[in-house]
Parts: sequence; structure tokens; C-alpha cells
Amino acid sequence: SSGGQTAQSAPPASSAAPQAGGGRFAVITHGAPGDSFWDVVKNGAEAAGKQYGVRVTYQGDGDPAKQSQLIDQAVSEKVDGIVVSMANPDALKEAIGKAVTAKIPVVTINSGADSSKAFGALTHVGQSEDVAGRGAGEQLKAAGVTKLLCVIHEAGNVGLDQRCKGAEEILGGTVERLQVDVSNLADVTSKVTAKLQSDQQVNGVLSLNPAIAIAARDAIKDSGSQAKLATFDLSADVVDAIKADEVLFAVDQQQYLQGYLPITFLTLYKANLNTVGGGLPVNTGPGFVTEDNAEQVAKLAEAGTR
Amino acid sequence: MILETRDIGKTFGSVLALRDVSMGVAAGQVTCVLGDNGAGKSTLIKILAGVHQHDTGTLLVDGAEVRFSSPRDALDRGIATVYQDLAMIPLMSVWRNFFLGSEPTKGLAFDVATARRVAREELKAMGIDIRDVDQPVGTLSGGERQSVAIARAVHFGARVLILDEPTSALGVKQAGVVLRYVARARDRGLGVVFITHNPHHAYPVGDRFLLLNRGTSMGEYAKADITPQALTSLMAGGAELEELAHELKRQ
Amino acid sequence: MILETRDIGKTFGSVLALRDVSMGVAAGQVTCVLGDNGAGKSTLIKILAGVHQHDTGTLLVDGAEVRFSSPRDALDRGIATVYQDLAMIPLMSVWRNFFLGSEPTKGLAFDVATARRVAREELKAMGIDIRDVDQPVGTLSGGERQSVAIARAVHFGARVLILDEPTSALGVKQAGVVLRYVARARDRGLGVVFITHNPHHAYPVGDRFLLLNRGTSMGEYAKADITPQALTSLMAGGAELEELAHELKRQ
Amino acid sequence: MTVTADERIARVGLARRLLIRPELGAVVGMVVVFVFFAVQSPVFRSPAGIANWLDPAATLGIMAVAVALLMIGGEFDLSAGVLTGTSGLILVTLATRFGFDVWLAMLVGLVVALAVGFANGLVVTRTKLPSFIVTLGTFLMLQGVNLGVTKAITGTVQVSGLRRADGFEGANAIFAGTIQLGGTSFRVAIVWWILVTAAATWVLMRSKAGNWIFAVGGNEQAARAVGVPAARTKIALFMTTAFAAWLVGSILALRYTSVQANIGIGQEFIYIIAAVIGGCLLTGGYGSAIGAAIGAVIFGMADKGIVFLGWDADWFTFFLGGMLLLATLANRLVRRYAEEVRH
Amino acid sequence: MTVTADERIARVGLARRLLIRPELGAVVGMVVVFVFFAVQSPVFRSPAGIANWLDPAATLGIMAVAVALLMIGGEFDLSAGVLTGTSGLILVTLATRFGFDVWLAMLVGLVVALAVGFANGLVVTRTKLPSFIVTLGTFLMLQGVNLGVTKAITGTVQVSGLRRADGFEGANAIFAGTIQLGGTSFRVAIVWWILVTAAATWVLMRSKAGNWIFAVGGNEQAARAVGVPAARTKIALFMTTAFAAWLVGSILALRYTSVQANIGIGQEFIYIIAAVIGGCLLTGGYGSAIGAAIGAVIFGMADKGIVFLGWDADWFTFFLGGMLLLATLANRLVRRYAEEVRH
Ligand SMILES: Nc1ncnc2c1ncn2[C@@H]1O[C@H](COP(=O)(O)OP(=O)(O)OP(=O)(O)O)[C@@H](O)[C@H]1O
Ligand SMILES: Nc1ncnc2c1ncn2[C@@H]1O[C@H](COP(=O)(O)OP(=O)(O)OP(=O)(O)O)[C@@H](O)[C@H]1O
Ligand SMILES: [Mg+2]
Ligand SMILES: [Mg+2]
Repeated sequence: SSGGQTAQSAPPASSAAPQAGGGRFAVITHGAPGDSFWDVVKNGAEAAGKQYGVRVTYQGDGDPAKQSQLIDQAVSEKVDGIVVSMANPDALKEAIGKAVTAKIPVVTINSGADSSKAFGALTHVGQSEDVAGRGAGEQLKAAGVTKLLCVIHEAGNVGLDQRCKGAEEILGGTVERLQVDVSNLADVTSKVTAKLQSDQQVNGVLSLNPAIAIAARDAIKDSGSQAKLATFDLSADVVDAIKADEVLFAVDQQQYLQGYLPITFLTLYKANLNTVGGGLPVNTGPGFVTEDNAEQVAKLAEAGTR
Repeated sequence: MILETRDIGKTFGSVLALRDVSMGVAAGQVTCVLGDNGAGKSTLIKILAGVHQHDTGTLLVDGAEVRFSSPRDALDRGIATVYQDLAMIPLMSVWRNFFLGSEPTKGLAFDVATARRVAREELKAMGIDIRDVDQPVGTLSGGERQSVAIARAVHFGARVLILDEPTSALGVKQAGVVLRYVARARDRGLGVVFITHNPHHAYPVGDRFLLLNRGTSMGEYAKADITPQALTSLMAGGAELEELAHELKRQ
Repeated sequence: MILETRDIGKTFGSVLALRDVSMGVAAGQVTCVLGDNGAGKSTLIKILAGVHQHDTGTLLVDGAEVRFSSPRDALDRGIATVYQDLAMIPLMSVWRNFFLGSEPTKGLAFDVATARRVAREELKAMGIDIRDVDQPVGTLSGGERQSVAIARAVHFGARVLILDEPTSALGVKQAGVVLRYVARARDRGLGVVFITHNPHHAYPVGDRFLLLNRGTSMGEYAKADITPQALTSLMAGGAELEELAHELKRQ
Repeated sequence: MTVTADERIARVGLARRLLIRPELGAVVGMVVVFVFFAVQSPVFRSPAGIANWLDPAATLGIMAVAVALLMIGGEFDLSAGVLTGTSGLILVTLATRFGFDVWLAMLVGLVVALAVGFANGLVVTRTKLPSFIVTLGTFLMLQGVNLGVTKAITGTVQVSGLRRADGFEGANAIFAGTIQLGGTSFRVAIVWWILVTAAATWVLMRSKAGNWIFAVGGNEQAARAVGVPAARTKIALFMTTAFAAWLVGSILALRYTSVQANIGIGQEFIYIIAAVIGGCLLTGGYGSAIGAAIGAVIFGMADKGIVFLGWDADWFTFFLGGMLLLATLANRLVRRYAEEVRH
Repeated sequence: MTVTADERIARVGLARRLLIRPELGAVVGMVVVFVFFAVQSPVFRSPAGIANWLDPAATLGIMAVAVALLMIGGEFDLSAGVLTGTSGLILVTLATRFGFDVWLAMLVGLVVALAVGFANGLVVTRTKLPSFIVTLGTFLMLQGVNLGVTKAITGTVQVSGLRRADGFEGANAIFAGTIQLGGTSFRVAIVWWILVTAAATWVLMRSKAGNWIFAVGGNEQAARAVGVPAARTKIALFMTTAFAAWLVGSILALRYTSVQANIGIGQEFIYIIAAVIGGCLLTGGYGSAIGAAIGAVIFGMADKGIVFLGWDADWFTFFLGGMLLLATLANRLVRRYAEEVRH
């Protein structure tokens, strides 16, 4: 990972920077409310908002139709900038087009890097889920995993599917998917257990959410399996588990930046017409939290910035 | 005989509701079904009307054996019924209930104006004046509800009219109106099956009398074969009522 | 007077169901309420029983003005009622219905064995033999259902017993049994309010007669002030039935 | 006694009589919610804002109206939400992967949707299982089919690229276009919604079928006893819901030109909620199509209004819940005032 | 006529009489599902496998039983799922952030849960709004509170670290421990589930309150008319559901030592589904606690069995839907055979 330095120890309020003049920015993502990954993005965006004295509103909905409605709304409110994650670029094309036509600067984040420029966005921050998935796949392969169980906690969610797919590209055709319901952890444990009990070949589990990681850890214990566990994203429990060597590593996209940076960019653009990236996406990861750096990250995860 | 049963029987789970009952109703005749509570009267007429299917015996319409698969089946053969317990839809207005299943149409549409008017008129003709035919049936009094059901069955006059205790909830005046309707239907050549507890209501209009007791038939009598007194006493009680009046006087 | 109304009235939305009705029932007396369909009889007794609240007038128990907030209120003051239309829970078994709201207990538990036995016995005593007290009430015949409700009210004998058309769905024998129960309750010093369409049922047991017509009172008479003939003719029809019998004879 | 006037009917104002209609309570709820947001947010009451919140209200409304008919008929359809996804997926998959013309692809989608509705109805009427359970089964199965088939054909969980298909322009204009009204562009879905509501209201109030729908929902046995073809009525209702799902699915697919395999999951309850806010009884036999349409507006206004007010997204559902309670409570109070007792 | 035997009762075997009970149809459904999976997967029928699928069936079952009581009483509770989350969040937050003893934190959670249940019941009985709508409001509001408060206190969407709190060991052993049985460890939640089911069955069948529950669900007006305290009965039922939610929430929080703010969302319908599979009528007045417990087992078996068989994950819900339909159909057929008519 890229270490412990974070935006929490925020840059000093710069007197040199041009006055932002209290703009209003809308962050619209495809994450469901309460999703631990997107919550950190929200925290980042809000921290930046506080930092620059601008108003940031955050909304998230996994349904592309709802997401584009939220963009429409932001456009009719004539906000000063829109930050949008594009899990389904096709569906958002029209809404983003409207924003661009209305001369509202747009920054895309997380996924959708390929379409970002074509849609007229200023820049893209983050990297697509499949890159992160590939990263996880490589680490798992290095740890000797030959057959991987990829636990999908929201059927049909594009981002989750892409993560599994990324891992699959590296590990070959030996990735099995398991669908679980994230709002019922007891069920997650017993389903993963069931899978491990019935398929002894599985020697790796990849969870895509920290809560699922904890449930999967229990499942591995219950079933007496030797499978190695890795997860996406952090929580205090996951960090503890990494320290206890129960979880191999956690993929860390540093999504805090995916909230913080776009607001910074938009503020700068508004005040100073600065653009960043020169047409290339700004990558935020993937980083990995392992036993080595878990200690440092632990506190930050607990504060909701990692 | 328009409608006839031969040794018909019906079981609900472990309950034998009806056993070996034979009866018939001819055009222009009134067959009265009499019996104590739980004797199986309603069950019998529900078989005639296609609500239940019989388990044993045969059911004949115009001499040919049939088996109704639904009330629609029976209706289509001209058998209209007023039920004791499943007559009306409480949340629907009076006029909608009145025409339910036989809605008048005007082009494609349900002819609402006609339906409202006819319902009001028919009810008035029966001596029931419902204030407001838009009132939900559930807010009518017990007797008003019964009257609406009867007015409906009479209005859609079929070949056979089955009435399950139509007069029990009615006042003397309304009961008289219903009996007159029964007589009029009979005179128009309909067959009527008339269920009642009241031999005083049954005797004046009945042509044949079927007596049920605990699910079995105690015989079917033609009017000529039975006196009102015999009928009343067969109905278990009869003159008892007179006697009761004495008994109930304060000691 | 245990229970008394003075100029009581009730409106449902735009419907004036009852206007300025005064009546009373004293201990050891039977007050009969008579009237055509929709006259407001059920509405009146639902006010007495706490199901509806009156809009105008006053309701008195033992001479003190009251306003029942629920049927429980009325029950607690010793007013037990058998309703025409909301007597029973169809999906529940006979014995559960019988004891509903007044369950016998044995320690903390509902004394199921006693409940079953008592329900069976009470029903048998009334001349109703239900095959199986575990049968859901919804599968009983109309009259059987009514009988269960009456047996229940009598069993939990209160100070005032209100019966809404208890005999209408009953056969002659069962009706006689109910009338005998009414007389017995009266003799034990209960006040009884008895609603019926049948003057022949009302006159033998009644002490006072309240006549309702279209929501208003046509007067309250003591037995001494009215002959059976007058009562019958006031009930709109009376001798009409005799006449009807002639009329209905085949022309 | 006179024939014309009945002394037992108290004179009541027209206003009060109107309020007895099931939908008019909902209207009051709608006004309350509208005023609440409009006074606080100028954007909310601006034409652009109205166009914003009318748009989701329209697609929700089409479904809510169909679901309301079904609920009046005494049944539920939990598969309606996923079926919008199925219809959309069929449309986009056929048009982009198998070279179908958009119109033909839509036709295939319609046939499949109606077949699903028919199957729902048939199973419910034949087995007499509660429709809640039967359509729950359909819901789960369709969800699996949506995901399984999409994955099998495309390798991912979404299909896209409808924009390039033949016939897209025309279909898009009719189902997913916009209309200019005083300088603001409104979605054409709003027109569809009004059409569906009008048609449903006509059927309910002015056709034989409407009478049958109330009857089978109010008391199926009694309805059957007077000869109402209860089974056919119910099957037709399930097919109506399926039709609405197809319409909404096509509108959304044409608008967004791509469909995700998990679309529509969870929406089925929103439809029911809108219908209930609009005055439908869950037990059947009572309700109105206009009420359901208004229920959808209330839901849409609350849903978008909270965003316009800029309240914290974490508390979003808190406010939404409070809003819904207030709207239904207002509805209820109005009806209480209008009539003291009903059933 | 003799007094002892009634010639009108056809002699029927004990077996057939038993089958009339609401839960025995569900038993058949359960056997069918069990056999189906057991013959194909040896792990499924092994003690370890059974312990595995019994575990989620237990937590689901506790809720399903409480929800079944409520449904028999004629009401729904959509807030039950989120309330498990609320209870768990309160427990973990108080124990880890405010230094409460685990037992004290659980007590506070219980008080809050009961208060929510009481509020639900009070609003439903006072306003006479359908409980579907009222508890939907509570559901949304609690969802917002769970997220909003958790975020405000911890800055993240989950609270964790319960393991280090005072009293954790004892509470964990009682609510979230395991018991050894023939070499396999079963979750202690299974015991709680059996206790809850037994208690609920006793209340339903052998107490005054049980009689009142059937009555208010079967016909509330008639029940009130004979003096049943309908409002109090319903409020008590809502509080029972809240109690179950607290129990399940605490079990899960103690087991996982951390709680996410969005836990339990969507589960409310699974509870209802389990109750319906177990033979409860959606319209109230009929059902059984044992049936609901068995419904939970059927759901749990189907849910896990598919994983044991290793069927394609994409098609998971397809199989699940098919399974549920088959189970309820088997249930239905059995009851049809047992009694010809029951509305
Ligand atoms: N669906 C059913 N399931 C079980 N038993 C039933 C059912 N319907 C009727 N019975 C039983 O069959 C018997 C006959 O009932 P039925 O309704 O035919 O009586 P009835 O002669 O109409 O009585 P009443 O004069 O009181 O209306 C009753 O004892 C009743 O309990
Ligand atoms: N809940 C209600 N809402 C509206 N109108 C009602 C309601 N209950 C009763 N009514 C009306 O009040 C009038 C009196 O009804 P009630 O039931 O008291 O008559 P009743 O004298 O008992 O008649 P019956 O002898 O037919 O039982 C009826 O015309 C009825 O339509
Ligand atoms: Mg009968
Ligand atoms: Mg009455």
C-alpha cells in the first residue's frame, strides 16, 4: 500500500489558493447507502468540502436509472460540479451529456475510465474494479491458491462481478462464485461453510466486502478448511484479522481519494480553471494491506478514512 | 322435472353433511325444503347450484345427468340462486352487487346509468327502499342485504330459482312481498326451490315438501298428501309454540 | 331501569340510522324491539352494547349517564350481547369461540379440557348437537352458528342480555328452546332486550314493546297496553299473512 | 313518504361527499407533501424540478396502477419488478446480440412477459396457493434466469449498446423521448402513465371487467357463486401487471440503452406501497387506479424532494419513512372526517 | 340417537386427522426438500452439514415464529429485520464506545426494541392505518437511524470490537456459543429457536392470549364485541416481534462481535415467507408457530442445499424459487387430501 499518510492530516487552508466562493458539488455514486466502501468515498468528499468551504452533497443508488435521475436533479439545481461513478456508462451517457451541455464540470470516479473522456468529463479518478480484481488475483496466485471462491454479496452488481472477473483472468478458470445476502451474516457463514464442506478443492476465498470477510473467516474455521482468505476493503475487524493472520491481505483502493480528489479538482477548476491528469485517469490504487502495514492502517480504518 | 337429485350425498372431510337425498323440482312448481338447523338444506342447494360437487348419487337437469363444475355452469343452465351466506360482496355498492355477473352493457362499457336506475327501481318494487344505491352492501341491515339478493335473482329470472331461507331475516311485510314473488315466479312457469324454517311460509306457496333431518331425507310429499298440521308437526314443534306461550306466562 | 336510553340518535356518514329513541329495560323484564328491515334495531342495540357510540341523547346505566368506549366496557357492566352479524370468528373452533374473551384458566393456562367439555355440554343442553366442538365455526350451518352465540351469552349470564334476532335462523324446535331460555333468564332477574320480526315470538315473552320505524320510535308499550292483535298489526302486516295464503292459492 | 327525498339522509356538502372516494384522501396527502417541499426548495417547484420528480413517478406509477388493479382483485405480484428487468434484457439482448430489429425484440419481450403473467395467474388459480408465495417463486426464478442467461450470453452482468440497433430511434422517441412544454422537457413516460391510469380507471369504473375485479377481490366465493369467471379475471389481472412490467422495462431499456441483470429487484414492494398509499386495501376489494397513480407521485416527490433539500443521504430513508407516514396519515384523517364508519 | 357416536361423522384414520393441522403440511414439504438434497449430497445429510444449515434456520426461525404470531393476529411487521440491526448496533456501540457492560448494553437494546414494537402497535391500533404501511415507515426510519447514528458516532458504517468489552465471554457463551452433540458442534441459537417455538406454541394453543390472537386476526370487530382487548393484544404481538428481533440481533452481534449499519434490510420478507410456507394465512386468523419454524427449516435447507449441490451460482435464485414452489405445493396437496374444503 501507499503507506499511512492520508488526507486526514489535511493540507493547511491555503490563503494562496484562489477563493472557491462556496460552490456546490454533487457526488453521485452507484453504491448503496451504508455500503462500507462507498461510505469512505463519502467521507473523503465531505472532508474536502469542509476543507475548501464548499457544499458537498452525496447520493448513491445501485440502479443506473435512479443514478441518472439523481444526475438530472443535480443539473436542474445548477450545481457547480458533479462527481459520478460510472458502473454502467451506457446508461449514464444521456444524463452526463446533459450536465456537460449545461456547462457543469463532471469528474468521473471509480469505474468507467474508458468512457470518461468521451462523455466530456474533466478527468477520471480511481481505477476500474477489474484492475483491482487482477491485483488481488496476482497476490492470491503468489500465495499458492489454485481454486478460488469469490463471494458475491449482491447478485448482478457490476462492480462485484468485475472484481471476480479480474481475479479470474489471473487465476484462470478455477474461480467459483457464491452468492450470499450481505444483510444476513449468519447465512453468509453457513453458505460459505456449505461450499467449503462440499468442495474440498477450494483453497482460497475472496470476499468483496469487509463484513463478508469476517463471516467467511468464521466459515473457514467452522468447516476446518485450510483455505486462504483475502478481501476487498477494510474495517477494524478486518485489520485485526490481518494482524491475527486470519486474513491474508485486503485490497485497498484508497477510495477516500476518490471522494477527496474530485472535490479538490472541481474546486480548483471552478476558481482557477485547473484541470488534472492531462486526459489520463488519476489512479488511486490498488494498494494492499497486509500483516506488515496493518498496524498503521488500523486506526485510520476505524476513523473511516481507509 | 327440470332439476332432480337421486340419492345424492356429500361429505366435508369427516363430516357427512348429506346422505341419499332424492328430490326434484318441476316447471311451475315450488318445492319447499324443510328441516332443522344443520339438516343439510344449504348443502343440498349448493350442490344444485354448482357451488359444491356431490360425492355420491346423481344430479339431473331435464332428465340428463350432469355435474356442474362451477356456479357459472349452473347459471348457464338457468339455475339462479340466493344464498344464505355468500350472497353479496360487502365492499361493493348495492347496484354493482345487483348486476354482478350479468352486467348490462352499452357498447363495450358497463351501462352504469341503467344499472343504477334498474337497481333502484327493482328494490323499490320489492318494498325495500334503499336510500342510496351507491352505499356499500356491507353497511346495509341484515334484512336489506337479503332483499337485494332476492330482488336480483328475481330480476334475472331463470328457469329455476333457488332461495335459501329468504324470509328468515325479513319483517312480516317484506316476507309477504317475497312470498308473492315466489308465487309470481311459479305462475310464470319457473321451478322454485324454497328453503325455510317457517311452515307458515312454506305451506301457502309449496307444491312439494322435502323434509330433511340430520342429512337424510324424511320423505318428499306432494301438497295433496300432507295437511298443514302434519307438515308443522313433522317440522318438530308445530303446535309446540302455542303450548310454549302458556308455559312462558309468568308463573 | 338497569339500562335506559333517552332521545338517542346515531348517524353513519350521511345516513341517519336512529333518531330520538327512548327505551328502557328493567331487571326481571323483557323489552322487545320490533320493526321493519333497516328500522335501526341493530344500530340501537349496538349502542347499548358499546359497539357504536351514540351521537345525540343520553345512555343511562342504573340511572347514571354513561358512554361506553368499547364492548368490554359494556361487558364489564354486565351487558352481554348476541349480535346478528358479528358474532363469531369463522376460522376458530366452536369451543374457542364459545369462551372467547372469558376463557377459563387453570393456573396461567387456558383450561382447554374444561372449555371443550363445557362448550359441548352447554350446546347439548340447548338442543344443538354439534358433532365436533373442534370444527371451525365457519363450517357450521347458519342456525348452528346462531345457537352457539346464544348458548355462550346465556352461559356467561350477565345482568342484561341483548339478543339481536336470535330466532330468525332457527327451526321451530330451536326457536322454542331460545324462547325458553329468555324466559328463564328473565325469571332469574336479568333484564332482556329481545329483537325479533316475529310477533308470535315476541308477545309470549315480552313485557314492554318498542316499535321502530325508519329510525324513529313509534312508541313503547307495556304488555297491558297492547293486545297481540294490535302488536301484530302495528308490525305492518299481521293478519296479512292469512290473507296472503288465500291470494297465493293458485288462481 | 315522498319518493324523491329520503328524510334519513342528512344533507352533506359536495366537498364531503367527494372526500369519500378512495383517491381523494391520497390527493390531500399529495398536496401536503408537495407544499412541504415546495416552500423549502424553489428548484422543487420549478418546471425543471417538477419534470425531475414526475419522471420516476411516471414509471413507478404505471406499475403501481397495474398492481393496484391486481390488489383490488385480491392478489399480489412480487415478480412484477424483476419482470421489468426481464423484458428489458430480452429487448436489449435480442437487438444487440442477435440483430433483431428493436420493434421485433420488443414484441418478443411482450410475448414472454405476458406468458409469465399468464403462468402466474394459472398457477395461482389452479393450485389455490396464495399469490404471495407463487409470485415469490416466480420472482426468485426470474431473478435467476435474468442473471444466468445474461451471464451465459454476454459473460457479464449487463448488456448494452442498444443505441446502435435497428429501429432504435423510432422506438426511443415513442417510449423514452421527451416533450417540450413551456421550455422544459418532460419525459414521454409521463404520457404513458396518464394513458395507463385513464385506461385502468375506465376499466375499473365503467366496464364489466371492473365489476368482476372488485368482486373477486371482495369475496371470491360469492363472486363465483353469481357466475363471475373468477379464474379468468385473475389471470387477466396478472397479465395486465405483466404488460405494465413490459412497458416499463422497455421504456427504461430504451432510455438507458443498457440493462443490468439485477434491475427491478426490490421494486415490487415499492409498487405495492404506492398502491397502498393511494388507498388500496391489502386484503383486496377496495381501491382505485387514480389513487395508486397519486401514491406514486407522493413516493416520487418524497424520494426526490429529500435530495433537493440536500438532507444528509445517511438519513435519507429516515425522512422518507416519516414522509410516507405523514402522507398516509393525512389521507386517513381526511377520510375519517368524510365518513365516520366504513365496514 | 345415541350420545356417544354421531352417525354423521365418517370414520377417518388418525393419520388423516393429523394432517389437517396447519403445520403437518409443512412437515411434508420439509421431508420432500430434505430427501431431495440428502440423496444427492452426503455432506448435506452429515451431522456437520445439518449443523450448518440448521444454524441460519435457527435465527430465521426465531423471527419467523414471532412474525407468524403477529400474522395470525392479522398484522405485518416490516421493521422486524432492521430492528435486529438496531438492537445489535446499540449493543455493540454502548459496549465498545461508552464502556457499558455487555449485559447492560443488551438490556438497553431490549428496552429500545420493545419501545419500537410498542410504538408500532400503538400507531397501528390508534390510527387504524394498515400495519404494512406503518411498519414500512418504521422500517425506513430505523434504516436511516441505524446508518445516521452509526456514522455520527463512529464515522464509519460499522461498529466493532465487542470482543474486548466487559461481560462478553458470558453473554457470548449463552447467546452465540456452540454445543457439542456427538462430535459435531451445533450453534446455541438452535436451542433458543426451539425454546421460542415451544413458548409460542404454548401461548397460541394453551393460553388466553392465544385465543385472543386467533380472534383479532380472524375478525377483529367480532373479537372486540365479545370483550377481547384487541388493541392490547396487537401491541403485545408487535412487542413480541420486537423481542425476537432483539434476541436475534444480540445473537448475531455477539457472534460476529461487530455490526454493520445496513444489517437485516430485506430480511423482513424472508420472515413472512417462512411463516407463509409454514401455513400461516396472509389474511390473518390461521397458522401455527411450529409451522413457521418448519417454514424456516425449509427455506434454510433449500438455501444451503443448492450450495451443497454446487449448482451454478448465477442460477441460484432460480433453483431457490423452484424449490419453494415445490415445497409449498407439496404442503398444499397434503392438506387438500386431508380435507376437501377449507376456505
Ligand atoms: N364447508 C364445510 N365443512 C365442514 N362441514 C360443513 C361445511 N359446510 C357445512 N358443513 C356441515 O354440514 C351440516 C349441514 O350444513 P347446512 O349448512 O347444509 O345446514 P342447513 O340445513 O342449511 O342449516 P341452517 O338451517 O342452520 O342453515 C352442518 O352440520 C355443517 O356443520
Ligand atoms: N356502518 C354503517 N354505515 C352506514 N350505514 C349503516 C351502517 N350500519 C347501518 N347502517 C344503516 O342504518 C340503517 C339501520 O340499520 P340496522 O342494521 O340498525 O337495521 P335493523 O333494524 O337491524 O334491520 P334488520 O331487521 O334488517 O336487521 C340501515 O338502513 C343501514 O343501511
Ligand atoms: Mg342453511
Ligand atoms: Mg339488524
